[in-house]
Amino acid sequence: MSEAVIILSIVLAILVVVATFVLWLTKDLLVAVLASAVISLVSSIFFLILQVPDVAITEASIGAALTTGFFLFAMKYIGRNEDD
Amino acid sequence: MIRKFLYFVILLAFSFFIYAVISAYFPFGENTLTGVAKYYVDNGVKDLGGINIITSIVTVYRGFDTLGEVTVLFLSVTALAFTLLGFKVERRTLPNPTLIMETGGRYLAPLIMLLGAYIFLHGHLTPGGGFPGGVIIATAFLLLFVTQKVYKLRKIHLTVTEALAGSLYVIVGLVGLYYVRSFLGNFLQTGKPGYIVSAGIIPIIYLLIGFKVGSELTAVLKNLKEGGDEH
Amino acid sequence: MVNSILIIAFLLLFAFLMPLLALLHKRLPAVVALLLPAFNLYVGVTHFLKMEFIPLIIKTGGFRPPFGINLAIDHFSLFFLILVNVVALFIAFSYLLEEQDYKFHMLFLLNLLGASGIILTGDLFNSFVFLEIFAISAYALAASKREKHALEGAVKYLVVGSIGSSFYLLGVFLLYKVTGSLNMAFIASSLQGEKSGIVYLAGMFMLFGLFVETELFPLNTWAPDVYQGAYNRIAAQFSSIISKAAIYLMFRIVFFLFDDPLFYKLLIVMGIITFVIAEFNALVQKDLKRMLGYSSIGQMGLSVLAFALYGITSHPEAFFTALLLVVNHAISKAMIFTNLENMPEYVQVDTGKANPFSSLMFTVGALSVMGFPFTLGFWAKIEVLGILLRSNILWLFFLILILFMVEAFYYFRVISNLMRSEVVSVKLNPLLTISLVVFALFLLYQGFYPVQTFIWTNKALNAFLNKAIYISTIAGGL
Amino acid sequence: MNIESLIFYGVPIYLIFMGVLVVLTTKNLFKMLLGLSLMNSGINVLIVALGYVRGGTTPIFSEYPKIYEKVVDPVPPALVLTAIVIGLAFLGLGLSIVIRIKEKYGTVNVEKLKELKW
Repeated sequence: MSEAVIILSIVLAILVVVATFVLWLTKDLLVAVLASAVISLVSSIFFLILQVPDVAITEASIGAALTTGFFLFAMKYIGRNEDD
Repeated sequence: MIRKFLYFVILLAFSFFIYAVISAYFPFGENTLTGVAKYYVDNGVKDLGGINIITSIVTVYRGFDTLGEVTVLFLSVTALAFTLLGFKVERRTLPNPTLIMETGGRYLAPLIMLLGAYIFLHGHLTPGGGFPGGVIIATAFLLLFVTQKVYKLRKIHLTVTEALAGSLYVIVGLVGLYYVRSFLGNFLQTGKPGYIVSAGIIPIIYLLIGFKVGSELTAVLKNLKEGGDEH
Repeated sequence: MVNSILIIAFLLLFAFLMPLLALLHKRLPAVVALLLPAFNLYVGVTHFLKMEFIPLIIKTGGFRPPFGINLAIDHFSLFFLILVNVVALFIAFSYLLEEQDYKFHMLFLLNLLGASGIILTGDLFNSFVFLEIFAISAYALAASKREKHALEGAVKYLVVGSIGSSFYLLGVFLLYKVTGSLNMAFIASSLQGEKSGIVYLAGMFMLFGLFVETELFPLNTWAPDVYQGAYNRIAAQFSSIISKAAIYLMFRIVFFLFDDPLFYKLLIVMGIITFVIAEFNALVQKDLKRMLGYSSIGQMGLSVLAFALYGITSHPEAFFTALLLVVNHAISKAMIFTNLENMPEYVQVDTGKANPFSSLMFTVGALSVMGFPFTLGFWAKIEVLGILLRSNILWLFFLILILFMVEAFYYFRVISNLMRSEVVSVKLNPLLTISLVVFALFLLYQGFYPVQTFIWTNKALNAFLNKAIYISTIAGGL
Repeated sequence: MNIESLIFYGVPIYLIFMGVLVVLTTKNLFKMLLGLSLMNSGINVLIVALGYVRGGTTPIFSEYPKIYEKVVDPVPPALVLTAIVIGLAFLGLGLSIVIRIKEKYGTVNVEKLKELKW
């Protein structure tokens, strides 16, 4: 892997760490869902870096788009607040 | 709060342990292909005529798994519809979509569907295949569900597409059983690698999977948006 | 002989076609759900009777194992296939007249598909896929009553089960990295002898996943809730199909792939803890179904314990006992749970009303579960104690003996209450009555004269113990 | 310590255990499902990373009959494709059960579900 790719992946790794903490500690479920979408997106870029474009396409469309859609539709019934 | 932090520390220690074990046994990137992986890379194109080895593995070598995977999706749709049966929706008033959203959504959705179809038809040549293709088609419907003020989709169309695509997949498998004595075996000529009409039954299977996954996930979205069926 | 891949193909085909069948006629799904287990049973029994000692390999995709996925069929897997499908046939037949949405029958068939797939497959990742089919349909079936208790049990099961199967996947993949193959026979042949640490890690991950489905100690908190909340037929399915297919996979994996004292010791400890906790919990329950649920967990613990005793002491009788326990528990619990349909006014352990016929059926099932003489359960339970005596593990002998007494106590409490309870007349479901009588006669007849069961169990046992033949048939060519 | 292995093994393992952590510490069923999906993506990345070959390309031979010397292991992607779809299927069912719980109990907080013990 070239140096640029490694620097990119370090940045992405930091992004993942921040996103997981946001997901863990936030009380707002909408923010948590968006954090999980970010994590899916980052893992799809990881798949691209690891040379598996098939999985990257699938993860991008499933993880970032469709799963988020599922969660948002379900949140319509459940509400945004974690403590409810 | 202290309990949360305690759990965090314990699990972090545990993940360090797993990390240490895995990176000690399998140093990153220092892999030589052995066993089945080597066989697939060396003989995949010769055996089946598809230049995308991952696709060949997914549809033929491990096609039985893929059939199971399609079943899992189908199962999830059924189970979701069954669990939501008789569920009464208290409709929260969503803000009306703006004109730009509505028009943009209407013109963008067919293009996205076209992309999905392209992806599952070229599964044996380029990255992608039935699953991503079907999912992309479902995201087109997601777009329509979100942007259109009134968007009605008849349940029966989805059900029939889903049932036909699924049973055709099994029937393709049974035809393979009849002609080449092996369930889901390749009974067509492999053709010239790199062309769209090549790779035996891979494009056919991916076409069916694309339709099935697309209609199934659209049904999930529809159910989640509108609540369950009537009892 | 019919090609046994058709079991899976037909189950899938008809499950996919179910929505269209339901459009044709409202009753058709229920009939299909009855015919498919019968077909499976036919295939299973003909194979069992005609098959040679050498396992049968059925390849899919047109490639020989390890390159393609294969089904590997020997007497051991057929034994479990027959057991699971007998119970499925029994349940489908008893509830043929019940009004249900077609999706319910679909879920039932897919659950059966998952169980049959787990039992027939010879590929490790394939077993994961079938495990998921089987687990996801089980979550939905557990929630199928859509009432508070059912939903709560289902969601607990869902969370625990999902973590478990993720770890199972990780374990399977680590084994692939070590051996370069996903085929069970190939993995087994390359894992023989010294094992490295990573293999132990992979084994722990896989067992962690299987503990959920086999209802073993640390991961079984969902089970009583599911048993309490679900429909009676679903509870019967949980104790007789779902946990039985999972225990098959556990036997297969632990004995074939790892076969290591460490795993056997772990299973013994967990089996004992499960058995102890479950029996004492069952003693204090107020709700009858919850009590029966705890009793089911206890029986699973006992079966795993008997299997692990085989690993430690290498008495084949111990494994024979494990199989007998599995059969006895599957049939008697299916009977007890479906029989609850006929006693709707008996919900608590110590009060309620029932009619004489269902009291009688409950009594027969309960006697067989606790191993009363002249029932099938007696032979299983007496063997457990005999093995412990012969291998001189006295503390365990006394512990198990005490637990058997605890079990007998709480069952007899219910039975004596049933005897004294007020008689009410309930309109009996005729089909359910027929199948209950058939099963009761089977348990009693095999209790007097268990030769037939012993012969079949022995055949399965021999196929299982000769793993060298299994491995060399499949992996010998390479 | 190797930086590449720290990223491509460390991050997914961290994700797996972070997912378990979210499941263990949250009281909200909806958030538990988020944690489970986190765990699934962690396992998927880990499996693919274990099959990576340094300097390898993806196993799509678009210039056939030229076969590339070094390719990444094609089996893990095939398995991960299956696992991703299974994760999605699981999520759909989980959400529907959670929605039903919200309907019956009016809450998805496990501390307020008092019918059975947790």
